[in-house]
Amino acid sequence: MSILVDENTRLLIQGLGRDGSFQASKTLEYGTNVVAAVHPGREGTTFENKVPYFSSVEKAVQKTSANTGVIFVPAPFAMDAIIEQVDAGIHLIVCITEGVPVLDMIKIMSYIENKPVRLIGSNCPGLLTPSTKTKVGIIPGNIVKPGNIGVVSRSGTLTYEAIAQLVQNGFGQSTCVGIGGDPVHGTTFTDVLQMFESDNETEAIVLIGEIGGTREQLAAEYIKKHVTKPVVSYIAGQTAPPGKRMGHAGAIITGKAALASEKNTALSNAGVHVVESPSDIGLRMKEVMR
Amino acid sequence: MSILVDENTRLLIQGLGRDGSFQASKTLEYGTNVVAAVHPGREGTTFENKVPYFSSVEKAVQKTSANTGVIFVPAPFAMDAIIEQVDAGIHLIVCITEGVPVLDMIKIMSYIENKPVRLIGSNCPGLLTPSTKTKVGIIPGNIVKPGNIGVVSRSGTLTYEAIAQLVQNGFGQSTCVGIGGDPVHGTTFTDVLQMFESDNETEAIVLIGEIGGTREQLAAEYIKKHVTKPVVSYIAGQTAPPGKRMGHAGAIITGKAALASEKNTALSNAGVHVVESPSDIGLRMKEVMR
Amino acid sequence: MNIHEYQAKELFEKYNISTPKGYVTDNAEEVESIISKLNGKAVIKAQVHAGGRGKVGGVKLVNSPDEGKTIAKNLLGSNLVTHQTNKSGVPIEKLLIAQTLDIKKELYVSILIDGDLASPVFIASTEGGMDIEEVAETQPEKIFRIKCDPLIGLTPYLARDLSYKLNIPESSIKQSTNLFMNLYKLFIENDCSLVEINPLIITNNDEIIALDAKVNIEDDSLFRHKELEKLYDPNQLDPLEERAISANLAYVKLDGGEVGCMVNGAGLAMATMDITKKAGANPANFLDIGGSADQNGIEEAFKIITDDSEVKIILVNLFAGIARSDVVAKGIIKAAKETNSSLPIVVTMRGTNADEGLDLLKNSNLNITTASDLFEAAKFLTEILPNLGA
Amino acid sequence: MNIHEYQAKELFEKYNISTPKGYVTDNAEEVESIISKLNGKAVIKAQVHAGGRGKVGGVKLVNSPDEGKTIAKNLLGSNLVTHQTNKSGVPIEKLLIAQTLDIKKELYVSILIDGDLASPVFIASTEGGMDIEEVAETQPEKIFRIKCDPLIGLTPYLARDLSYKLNIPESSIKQSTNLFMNLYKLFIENDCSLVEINPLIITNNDEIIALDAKVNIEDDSLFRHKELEKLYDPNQLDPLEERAISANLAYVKLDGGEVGCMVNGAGLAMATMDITKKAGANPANFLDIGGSADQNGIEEAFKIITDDSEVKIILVNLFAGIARSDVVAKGIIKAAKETNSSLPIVVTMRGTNADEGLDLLKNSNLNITTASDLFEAAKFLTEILPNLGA
Repeated sequence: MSILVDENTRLLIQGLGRDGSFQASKTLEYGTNVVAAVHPGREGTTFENKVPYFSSVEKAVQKTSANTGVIFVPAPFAMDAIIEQVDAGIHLIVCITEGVPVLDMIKIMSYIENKPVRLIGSNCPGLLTPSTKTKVGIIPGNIVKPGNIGVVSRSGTLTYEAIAQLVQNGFGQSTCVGIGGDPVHGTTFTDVLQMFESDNETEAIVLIGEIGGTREQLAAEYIKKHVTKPVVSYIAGQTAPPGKRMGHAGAIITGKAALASEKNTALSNAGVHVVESPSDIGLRMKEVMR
Repeated sequence: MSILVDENTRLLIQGLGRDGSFQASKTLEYGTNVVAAVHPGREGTTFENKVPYFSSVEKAVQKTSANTGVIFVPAPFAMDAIIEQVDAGIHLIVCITEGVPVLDMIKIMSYIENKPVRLIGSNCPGLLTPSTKTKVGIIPGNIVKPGNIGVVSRSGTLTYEAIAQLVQNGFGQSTCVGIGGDPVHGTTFTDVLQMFESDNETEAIVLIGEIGGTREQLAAEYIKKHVTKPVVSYIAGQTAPPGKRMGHAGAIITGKAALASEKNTALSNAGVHVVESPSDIGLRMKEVMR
Repeated sequence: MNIHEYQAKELFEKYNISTPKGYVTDNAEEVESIISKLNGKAVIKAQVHAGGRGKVGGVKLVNSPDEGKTIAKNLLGSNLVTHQTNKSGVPIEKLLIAQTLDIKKELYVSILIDGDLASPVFIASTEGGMDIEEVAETQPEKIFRIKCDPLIGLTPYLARDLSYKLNIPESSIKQSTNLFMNLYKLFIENDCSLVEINPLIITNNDEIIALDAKVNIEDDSLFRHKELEKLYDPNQLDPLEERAISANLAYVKLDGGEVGCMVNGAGLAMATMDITKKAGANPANFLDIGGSADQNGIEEAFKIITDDSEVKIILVNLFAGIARSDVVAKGIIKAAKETNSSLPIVVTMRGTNADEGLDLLKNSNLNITTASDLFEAAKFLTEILPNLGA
Repeated sequence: MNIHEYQAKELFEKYNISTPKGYVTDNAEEVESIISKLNGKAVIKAQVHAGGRGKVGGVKLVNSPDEGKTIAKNLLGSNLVTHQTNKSGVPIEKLLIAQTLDIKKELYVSILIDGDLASPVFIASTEGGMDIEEVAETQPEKIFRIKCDPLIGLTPYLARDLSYKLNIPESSIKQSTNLFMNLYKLFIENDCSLVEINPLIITNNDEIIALDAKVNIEDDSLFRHKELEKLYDPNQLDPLEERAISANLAYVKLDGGEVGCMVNGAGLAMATMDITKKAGANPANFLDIGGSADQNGIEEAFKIITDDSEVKIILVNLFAGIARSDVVAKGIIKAAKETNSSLPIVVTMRGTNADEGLDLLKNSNLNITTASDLFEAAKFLTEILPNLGA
């Protein structure tokens, strides 16, 4: 088992410009079951002689039964691509695109509210299940290893760091999920924690947070109540000066909760193994799992 | 029993201008349990020394536990009033206001889609349950009589006509519901038919339709499948020249279905007792119920 | 509310929807110079609020300024009768003189509200330039419908998909997608009840251009579109219908009827027309006086009915809820006196103050027959009508 | 993106939000005549992109044209240091000269996006003209929040309710309700990340006026707001931050740090700052080169770090996914040569082409220490730092 993606994943890739094509290649190379590519104007041709192109997601889904979609289209078109995938009945949508306007994101969140779809991102590295060679996004396939640690992270490259430390310390991963660092994102820590908790293959969890928002506190609350598996966490930005990146009035919303120290306290109180140095993630997991 | 409104109805009236105040008086006079009046700027006073005024629906609901709302505010403000009542947790909203822009109505319909609220109208006469003296809207209290016929209608004054004929022929009403004649309206024939079918007090149903749209056909389908009680129907506009009121392209949507003859055929095929003259509604019910 | 093609064209231009170069004028002399500016060839289009112009000479292709002037002279000041007008037609007061274009393909697009779906729908067809109702009936597979989410609107991907379905050439897909998005924006921002382009053309250069422009504004939204309200053209309406609009009455004139109907409520008004027909007569009109008409409104309603020379008898059907019967009766009596009308009136009055109203009518000198209900009213109608020699 | 108060004020006026009469100028001489026009009394407000102006002399009440001129001369051309700027402050290049008003009550309103709710929120308080964060902490009951539905927007009833909660006089409720609706419209139509009015005042005549105007535009939306993009004022930024923006790098200068950090990814960049701090040193900056920076971008990133005179050592932390390590290495080597930098560099490089990158760096003449991971990088930092005499 794993979460979100596995051997039943039939992946559709939307937006095969320079970056999208590069990532599509890497995805195929890793062994993922890519069934369709969507890029207007290329219908009738194939990507790398393997994947048929379609001009619309609707048609792609009809012809290939794609059930998972990953989006690489430029930011101005990301909202439209997400809605197109939702309307076409894609169940899991992963939007890698960076720089999607926040007003677009909140509209999308409202639009999908009561629909049977899960959105991950935008502005996230996506996810990967090593055991089934299923890569949906940009997490490098060569750094992961099949195993029993679930990884969930708001960060991109910091996720890779955590994965590398796990592998260095002898741990593989069940599934790695990058939920994205934007203020508004489709899938939260809590959603993923819930899935890891009920996944047989996952024995422990790494949670990588960041300053800003209160989602780590919500995760802590959830862990306290519902998560029986050990969790190791690191919150990036402990030394970031407060107010430097968030606006003045932004702080009213969350108050001190946005600070790394507050998040660490909440997680610690929930029984999470909190590390304060990013270089200790792997080591701490080793201690915990001894 | 009855449908939608009964002795548990705690009515809030919003918009007490000239017409709203007149109707509020009639509603009180009839014996309805009116618990709150909402009209900005009048908080702290009462309507007719009986009903406390509030400036907001939220506060009115907090203080009086109103569960049903009726709206008389002018058309430009109707959408806002409906949303205010939805947000305040009113379960049944009846919007009497005529001339609400259709783009406002479709937004409202989207907004309430997954919320636990029923909207009747806009541009409808509202509803009335004679047995509990509960009048929510403008159906004249002096023409109804408690009894076992459920009345559902797209029309206003034509509903009164149907009620009068029923009374003349010895029939009282369980509940009378005017769903409104605008192209977009909150509660449809089908919704009301479903309620009448499962209401113990209702033994037969009068359905008054109009030309335009395909809602009568949907009602016919529903009746065929689910309604065991006798239904008498009349469709107004049998002699209306086609295309005179509907636009050119409007006909593309429904085609011939908008015609009264098509609706009559559909209802007839569903076992409904169709009358072609509006003066036959009461008589036909008498035959049916003999 | 209907607006003229040239006004719709201006709205199109504001929303970056390409239209042919064109000029509007009410002066036949000016047509000559306009056509010269358009290189001697143009289409002259009568500006009237009615479809079906082309079939009855309201749209003319001209090949010289001189020919244009002659045709313009004939059109301006005349009335155009189409299948959508009544028999007297609508006056031609302005002409749109537009450049001619090379047409590779004609398409059809429109947006309107589907009440049953509670959504705007985008309708398009590969068969443009034709009667779209006929296409819908005979070749339904050539008509595409898109339901637009009321809160999200038309999304670009749907506009693009539609472009593909319409077989628009790849190089013009972006152009058509933008056009559809802009058309939707126009529809929403102006509270339209209909926008229609028939035909939308693809030129030989693969440009996408709106060769026609039809825009209806929803009446109920005019309060928030003061600038559009100014485009109201009363001259395009039947004079009686125009008077009804001014008096806030819902009125539709029906050709060939002899029974003037005066009713409160649209459903009851239609029912009254139905019962008239059942009684073997023809309704002359639909008239809903509404719930809040005052005595002046009632007077005007009565006068509108009696000013219709085809009316031989009047059927008043009132079931007063908000309305007051005595006020209606007073209005009828006053109007009848002022117009010296001696038409027979069959009346049924119920609801608020019905007895007072009936008393007033009975005590007037009018030719009144009162009925206690609709059934009786129909009966009386049947009895009186044969004696009128209608 | 921040814009100046006077620009925000213009935007307010476009949306019918009342502001005091005022003029903007960069000329002290002109201030005299402006104040005369304003009847000899005015408020002079330094136009800078930083809060806390008032406390450090950036806002001055003047009682005569002459006094105004003197103050304007002092302000124009100087730098203003507030608690929100770094120690060198921000240049005052323009002044807003505004009429003074009788204030009965000061309120606070703002709109921003609450990420956790995925909604715009309207925030208001009866305690205007103060530090709102302090009010939030000490008198939270005086702060009102409204969640606005992202698809429906702020509804008038919510704006009206808010007016009542703020104790706005009954006669001004309509005015404030409209103002809130207009402010929301401004926020949405311009893709703002923040609009703030502090204070929003009620005058002695019960007029509701925005005495201040703060508008931030969300950077990610600028592609659809070309006209707003023009309001970008690079002079208000730290010169290094300004260079970073031009080169598409995410960079924040931190006062008092000695370790220049160069990282790909925001989370990893923050983690790198954290590890620096843990190692007993101070990060001089946050720098995320992103995934798609080319060699030129890397060069500029390196130069920005070395142009910070406080930097004594550089920590490069790369975990290349999209980025290529060899490109990064080449950029560093070229930039270091061009700037003759001899600063020690601790490097950890992993991911795509990491070996090639490390080889290039090792074979260069730079003062490089390579670490195999973050743990080792921290260790090396701890060893090298004491020898630098920081």
